[in-house]
Amino acid sequence: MKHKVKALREALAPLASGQTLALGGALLRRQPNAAVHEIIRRGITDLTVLGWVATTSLDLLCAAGAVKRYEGAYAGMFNFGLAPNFRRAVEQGAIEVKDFSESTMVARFRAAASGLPFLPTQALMGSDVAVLNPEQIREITCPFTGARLHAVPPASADFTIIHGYVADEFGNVQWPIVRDSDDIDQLIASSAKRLIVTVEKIVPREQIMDTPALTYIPGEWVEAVVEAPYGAHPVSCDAFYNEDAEHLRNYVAGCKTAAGAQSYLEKFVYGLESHAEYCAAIGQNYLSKLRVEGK
Amino acid sequence: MKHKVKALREALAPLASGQTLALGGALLRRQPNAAVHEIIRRGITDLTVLGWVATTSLDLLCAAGAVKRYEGAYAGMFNFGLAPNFRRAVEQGAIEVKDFSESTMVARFRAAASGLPFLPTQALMGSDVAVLNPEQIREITCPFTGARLHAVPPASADFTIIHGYVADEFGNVQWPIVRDSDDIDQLIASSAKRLIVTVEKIVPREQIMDTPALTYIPGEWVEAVVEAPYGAHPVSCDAFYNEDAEHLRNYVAGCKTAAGAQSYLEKFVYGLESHAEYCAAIGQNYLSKLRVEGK
Amino acid sequence: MAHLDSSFSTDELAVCAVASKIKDGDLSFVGVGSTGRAFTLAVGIPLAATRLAQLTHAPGASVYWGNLLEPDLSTAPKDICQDTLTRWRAAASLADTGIKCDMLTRRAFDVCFDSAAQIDQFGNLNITALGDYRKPNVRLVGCLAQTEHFAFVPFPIVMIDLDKRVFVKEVDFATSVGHMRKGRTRAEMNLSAGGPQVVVTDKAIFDFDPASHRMRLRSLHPGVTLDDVLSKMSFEPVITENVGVTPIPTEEQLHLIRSVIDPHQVLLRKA
Amino acid sequence: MAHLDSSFSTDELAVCAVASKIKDGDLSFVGVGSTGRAFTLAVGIPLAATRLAQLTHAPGASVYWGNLLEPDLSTAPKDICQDTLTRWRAAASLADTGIKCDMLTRRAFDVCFDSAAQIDQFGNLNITALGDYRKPNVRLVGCLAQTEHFAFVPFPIVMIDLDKRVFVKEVDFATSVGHMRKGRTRAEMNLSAGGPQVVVTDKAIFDFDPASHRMRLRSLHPGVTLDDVLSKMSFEPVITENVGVTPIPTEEQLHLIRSVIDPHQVLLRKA
Repeated sequence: MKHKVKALREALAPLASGQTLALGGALLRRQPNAAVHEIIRRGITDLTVLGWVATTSLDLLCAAGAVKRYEGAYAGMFNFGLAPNFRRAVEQGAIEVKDFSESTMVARFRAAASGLPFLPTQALMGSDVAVLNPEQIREITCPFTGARLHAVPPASADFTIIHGYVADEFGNVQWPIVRDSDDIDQLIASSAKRLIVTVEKIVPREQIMDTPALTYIPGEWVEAVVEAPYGAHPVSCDAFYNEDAEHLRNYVAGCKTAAGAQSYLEKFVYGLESHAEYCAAIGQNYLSKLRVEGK
Repeated sequence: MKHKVKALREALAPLASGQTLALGGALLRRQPNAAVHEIIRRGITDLTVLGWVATTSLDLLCAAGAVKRYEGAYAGMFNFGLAPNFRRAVEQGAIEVKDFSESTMVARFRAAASGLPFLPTQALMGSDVAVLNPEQIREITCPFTGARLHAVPPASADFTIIHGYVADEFGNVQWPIVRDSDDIDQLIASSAKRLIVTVEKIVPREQIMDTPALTYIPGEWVEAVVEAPYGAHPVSCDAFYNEDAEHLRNYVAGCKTAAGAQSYLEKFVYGLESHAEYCAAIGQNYLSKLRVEGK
Repeated sequence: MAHLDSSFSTDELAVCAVASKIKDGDLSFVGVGSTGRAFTLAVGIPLAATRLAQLTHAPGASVYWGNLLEPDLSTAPKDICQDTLTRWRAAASLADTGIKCDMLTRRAFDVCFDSAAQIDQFGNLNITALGDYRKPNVRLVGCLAQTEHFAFVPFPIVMIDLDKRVFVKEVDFATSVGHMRKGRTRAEMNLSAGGPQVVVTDKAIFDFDPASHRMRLRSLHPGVTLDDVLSKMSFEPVITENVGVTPIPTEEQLHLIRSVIDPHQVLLRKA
Repeated sequence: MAHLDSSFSTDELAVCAVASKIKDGDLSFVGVGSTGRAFTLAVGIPLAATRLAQLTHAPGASVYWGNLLEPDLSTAPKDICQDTLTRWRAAASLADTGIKCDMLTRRAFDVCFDSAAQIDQFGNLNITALGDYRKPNVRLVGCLAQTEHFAFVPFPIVMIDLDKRVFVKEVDFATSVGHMRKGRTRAEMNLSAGGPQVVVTDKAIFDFDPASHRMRLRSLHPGVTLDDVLSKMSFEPVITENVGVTPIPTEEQLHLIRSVIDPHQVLLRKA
């Protein structure tokens, strides 16, 4: 039980180039984009990114040339198309991809969360996912039935970043009762060695303690918690604000070329000092129109 | 999406002697005692019981001579002592026990829930739990690290019985926001082949649909749902009523002998036709004093 | 809207064809879809078809859509933005997607829907990469749960528009395994029963020939010729004597689709 | 209550001894306990000691008690019935105990507390069965998470009253593995660092000798003789020259225990 509120820059200071970074969020929900902006400003490179169904967070890191390897179940922009910067980098051979299906990525995070060196799976039998990745997908035999299975290794990250809803200053993160639960953020958090959580709002400890069953990431798992309102923009934080469709459309269109991606980064990342400046650049009035609370 | 409300007798009709039965609940919370009474009245025998941290439900079945084998992480009466009927039967050699630790019992239910023939564990290294159970605990080697681990098989039950809080008539079971979460009922439910859920109250579907994130057992997993108020008595259903300390003390004292256990069963099980009669025998006024709602 | 036209769209035909495959009590896996046409194929038609089945022959059919289990399909959606999904009423929205993955791998689903960038004659699907996997011509999205769909769901329904670049002899990358891959059968790859059962396209419907494991033409949509179909495929499907015509929607089905299920044309978007 | 007696109970001595082992930031696993004396040993003393540590040298120490992570220990409990636990304020009450098991197996705990029916000279614990496992003289409760405690927690603290039938040469059944079993060391059994570090009894405190892996006497409680201790053990512990006396509680510690931490005597019950 320690006070864990930090500024974004301070919280991310220990992250270094060449490390493995796990990212929470799913499709257009709760991608930790504010943290990703800061990582890009820091000039971090050569990251191995462990994702789930990643969109903007991964693609922004790819735009900045920060990624050398991606492992996850999806990389795209959901209903806005393919991930332009990820795609270009992979097609140019600049990023190595190790694909996993959803249940096997879950198995990998579960292995990390439970301290196991592998978990078995039957999902990849015959698939090129397994055929082309002997490094991480190996055949084993069930000692009870003799069945053939694959083993997959833990998704072990040096750092893990999640964008959550609200937390107290000790890092206990809660979800609202009505939310979109289509993610594995709790599992990713539980697999973390060093976990940084950005949240929409820091709330009083009293509020957290009254409903402990709504805490999905306990402060005990958290190294630092950062207040970052609109920290998922341009994607949504369900129950707080919607995805910014206009911004996402412009992003995908602009990032069709490397030059377009660079001007996006200049405008929204390199040219700004902080997440507060980012929100100001997007426009508080504009952002407030995305809000859905109290609906 | 099917109407799944049944009477207790009807819901349990398919259960037969010799089958494997998994029981939800943990210590003095939500043991499915109403269903267990009905199983005893049916004269079922030779059950293999898969439990978690079982108290009354298991011990009542043992009193009735219904159990031939128990597998779980605990069998006792929590702060009321050892489980008298379980203990006597095991000491007489009438029940075979296969002990598992908590994380390995979790692994076994997870294996069943995810359709896997085994899951690995490092919890049992050197323990007599493993040494004395070569049938179910076998050494394997991690194909990545070469580490030695054990494999444990799925906790596969023919029938599974859980006592929950509230459900709609389609079997969607919800928990209250403030509750005691120290159990694995959701996991046990997800591992079930045929799942019977008793609940304190059937509530309107509208209420369930407004807060889908509070549903912990979806109707899709459920074969039948039974309204059984006080269905966990004499243990508690947290947020609804407390454990009945007086009844539990008398039970443990009375069951010190086989004859005492038989008179308990005569009085509270064999001599009664239904759960409604059980509640009447305990006394509605007496039961209402155990309630904690609205506190 | 109240005045029905006896003509119908290809998507409406597909809705009825898919609905006829859904049995009472079936639980179907529906993804959250993607952009444009892919959304219609992967989400719109499956949801409309399930609702049509519920309203006709299969009242107990349901879907797991995104992480909504048994979403209320009786209210027609007006849009598909995040907040609409967040507040969609449902029987359950379980704590994380891992629980849904467990349901997949323990074979708790009856039906699933899949679309892809490539499908080959044996029903292998590719949503991962076109060309050389390590340096692809087109990098696609990855796997999602489509690998699990073909490994663990007994009745996968594939929804793809016919196209020579899509219906290929052999997929560049097998994200999901069909009935044969590189000369090996499912059993030889340690896969049990499953794999794609039906392929619903904009021109015809296919299934798979048990003997050869190859895609087999079952019916041509009304007005479509065999040549139309073959000209849009890079392999020749098995063609038997009993190729029929895909049944056309009834007036009642069209009424339900247009007036009850999707009055705002969110599920079936106008071309 | 305000007037302090300079005398103290053995339980109060144990609370202070345990508190001195808890470091700032430590997360301790506390079970939900059992009946009577076992509750005091497994729950009462550990909770009181953690709270004492919080109030003195370790403000960032916390416990995972039952399924309550960081329960508010600042309110002294008046009873321990279910509803008291249900409504106990806490930082988190995660969805199921499996998440806590994962925390155990990934070594997320620093300290844990264990009691048992038997402990042997190498620190093996038995809470499963006395006599022959297959037809025991006394069938006990099973394993709970005590097997995990000794496998994965770096600093397990054992709380047991000294008794010849409890401190045995070799446990009948090793539920939890200590520092050596049947001649094999932890490393030879593929166990990493861990196992019991301290044994706190009503007469003396022990640790384990790294060379011989055997229990070693560290201190005698005030007024207790070596013979008192040895007469209550079925094996002889390692006895070195520097056996001390267990430090007695300070006035401040006694004040905190009696007036702040446990004024209703729920954690430390009167004998």
